[in-house]
Amino acid sequence: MLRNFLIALVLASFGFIFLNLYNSYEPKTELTGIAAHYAENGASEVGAANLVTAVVVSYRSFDTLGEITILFLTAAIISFFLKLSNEDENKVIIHKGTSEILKTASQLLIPLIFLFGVYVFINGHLTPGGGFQGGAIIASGVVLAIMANPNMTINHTVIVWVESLSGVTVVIIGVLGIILGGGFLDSTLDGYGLGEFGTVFSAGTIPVIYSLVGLKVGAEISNILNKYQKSQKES
Amino acid sequence: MIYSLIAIGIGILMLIMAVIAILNDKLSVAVIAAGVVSLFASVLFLLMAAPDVAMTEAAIGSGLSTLIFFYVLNKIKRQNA
Amino acid sequence: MKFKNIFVAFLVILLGWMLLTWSLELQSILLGVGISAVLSLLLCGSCTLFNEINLTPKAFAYSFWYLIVFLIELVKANIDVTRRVLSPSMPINPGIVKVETTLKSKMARLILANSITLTPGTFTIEINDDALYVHWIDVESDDVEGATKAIVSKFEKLLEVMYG
Amino acid sequence: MGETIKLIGEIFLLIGSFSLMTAAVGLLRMPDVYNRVQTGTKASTLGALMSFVGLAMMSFDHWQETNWVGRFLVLVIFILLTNPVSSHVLMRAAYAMKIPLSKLTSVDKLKEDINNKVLEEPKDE
Amino acid sequence: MDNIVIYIALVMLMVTLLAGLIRFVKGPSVVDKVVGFDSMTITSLVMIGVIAYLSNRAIYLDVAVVYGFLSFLGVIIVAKYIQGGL
Amino acid sequence: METLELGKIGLLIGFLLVIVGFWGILQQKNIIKIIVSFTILNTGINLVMVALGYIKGRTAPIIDDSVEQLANHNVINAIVDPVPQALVLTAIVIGFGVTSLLLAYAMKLFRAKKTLEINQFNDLKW
Repeated sequence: MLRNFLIALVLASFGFIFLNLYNSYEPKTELTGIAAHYAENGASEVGAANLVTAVVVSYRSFDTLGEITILFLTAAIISFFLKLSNEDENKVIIHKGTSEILKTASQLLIPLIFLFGVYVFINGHLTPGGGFQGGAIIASGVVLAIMANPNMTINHTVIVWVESLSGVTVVIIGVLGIILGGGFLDSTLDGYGLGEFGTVFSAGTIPVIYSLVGLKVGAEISNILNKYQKSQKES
Repeated sequence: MIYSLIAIGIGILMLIMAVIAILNDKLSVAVIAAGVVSLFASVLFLLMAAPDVAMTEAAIGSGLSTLIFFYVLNKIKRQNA
Repeated sequence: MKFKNIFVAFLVILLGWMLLTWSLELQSILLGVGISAVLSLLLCGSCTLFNEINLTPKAFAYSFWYLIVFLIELVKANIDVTRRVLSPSMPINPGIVKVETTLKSKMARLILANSITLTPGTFTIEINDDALYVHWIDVESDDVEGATKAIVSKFEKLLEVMYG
Repeated sequence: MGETIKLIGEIFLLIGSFSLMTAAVGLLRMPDVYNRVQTGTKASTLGALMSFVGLAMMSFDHWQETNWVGRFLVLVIFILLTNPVSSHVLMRAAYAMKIPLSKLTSVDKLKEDINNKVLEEPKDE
Repeated sequence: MDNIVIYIALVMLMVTLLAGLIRFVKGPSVVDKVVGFDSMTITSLVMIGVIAYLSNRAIYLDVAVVYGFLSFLGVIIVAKYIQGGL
Repeated sequence: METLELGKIGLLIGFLLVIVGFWGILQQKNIIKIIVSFTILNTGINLVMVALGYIKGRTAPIIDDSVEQLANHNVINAIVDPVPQALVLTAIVIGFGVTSLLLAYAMKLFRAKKTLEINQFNDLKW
């Protein structure tokens, strides 16, 4: 009883704060400050049509580097938590209910899903999307494959290699930015050029970085899901 | 104007779904309802001119999170049996 | 055989890329060719999806004909559903019947099952060897031959030409 | 020319959304889960398809600028591929869960053959 | 009033969403709830198309493809969970 | 029609979702339900942030032909604020990481005690 009363009190105070915030909110009518700078100069400085991508990969690319590091750490901690003992590793569990139609349809769909993921991260500077979304779509394709054949094993070595190589390459491109451009992870390299605005090969190194981020995120999320799927074996 | 009407409709649906997610006793129903909340949130993001965020929410917030929830539920069911 | 698989998959993926980008610039097409080659070699090296497909002009013409038949059936299905749902008495007589097919190719069986699902009043529940179990919203005949004649035969004779 | 195509597109959009609404009514009125999946899937597939075709026609004026047609085609193909599969999987799960068929059902051939290892052993939720 | 047809279509889509919600709340078994979920996602797919048309941005349709695929995957996951095959 | 502005509606829905999520976290006793409430709260906060960046009558910050038509080649008057969107993009991905970590913990806890009721986990209570 007392607990319910306290909960109601906490919620009411939050509600009061939010009501005040809501009442004093004035909708914006103009872009101000740094947003105006990005909107005005983003296309000419970075060359990306999608300004969100310009902010994520070029103006604030340190954030992105930190973000993929966080995902990597999450994958590492989860694989530490859900580590199987040797006898569980070889256990076979019976998966029920996979129909032939789902198997065949997944064989047809998976290449198309992977293609769409690749399209999303290669065109990240022109259309909505980018590395994170593309990586998530690729991981969903892997999930569809697991759903169709539950006893399929994902090759762990391939995942680790894809992840490490793409991570290292991102850092190398960042260091190239110090040498050829204005600083670490600068996407406008001298001599590389920005390309024609609105085409696939434009915007400096943004498509390259975002493709690598996409591969890395796809590998990391596949790793997390693979760990969860394997943990079903644990007794 | 028309956007606001769509937003109000979808917002009411989202709130009902959120309350179902919290009050329902069955865990699987709660997880599905939370997934529906995320999916409708992605329509709202699209209305508010944020297609990047909408795509991320649909792919990561709704799809993959729901999948992990179901792995855990399946594990719990298997250990209870 | 494996080469045919990869080649057909390559064409399908390239078509998807062209639909998505919708541009005929050289660099975009080259990029698409590269991606399709990598994906088809990587994912379709072991798949058996396009084994039995016939790459002859006749099969091509038949697939167009199949598409037309299928679309007509789809519209008929919709009118049928509307009639059943909106009439006050709901004239339904559901049941699960068994039909038989002679198709062996996996792709053809997928297309057949999906077509049955989308045509008037029928719905594939289970597919097992050469038997399909179909939920029929208005059962006309519950023996195997009659149901096969009513549900499967119109698609099967076209699919047999497309997938030898 | 443009006006006519736009008008046809509007008619398509209306038919499509009407089909979706039919699916909704079927969802509410049908007696058991199998019939609900039936009406729901069929009408909503055609409804979504027709709406997308109609919207593609309605955006005829802007075809030169951006890629409307290709993206709508991708969507239509995608729906045609995925929708029957997902509802088939759902229906199969319902049967495996042993949800009873409605009283109107006249014949159930699958039940007679079920010993024939057709469906795996069902498990309750 | 910019376009009366769009208004009528949107009203019909809202009715469909509402019916899906009712089936979700009422449905006696989990499968009924998933059918309601499926119906709602397909309807909102069409709604995304309408929003893209209203905003005159074709690029919004990319979101619709992702949305459609993830809802398909969600239905399959729940179905396999029900059958105990995850 | 001041109250019917889209930005305000988004803000209101976001706040209500945050309150519903808080309610779930405080009131529920099942760990999985608490994590579900956490995801709902997360969605609400993301909605609030995106709604703060919305400007009425403008379109997405992706420059192509249709944007340039809208504002006669003056992009700054046609697009919404890109910065909150970039932040929310990061927030969603990290939210996924946090959710998966929480669920891994929940699985471990369930394995240790064979229950999900949070009242049973009182080993560290004094």
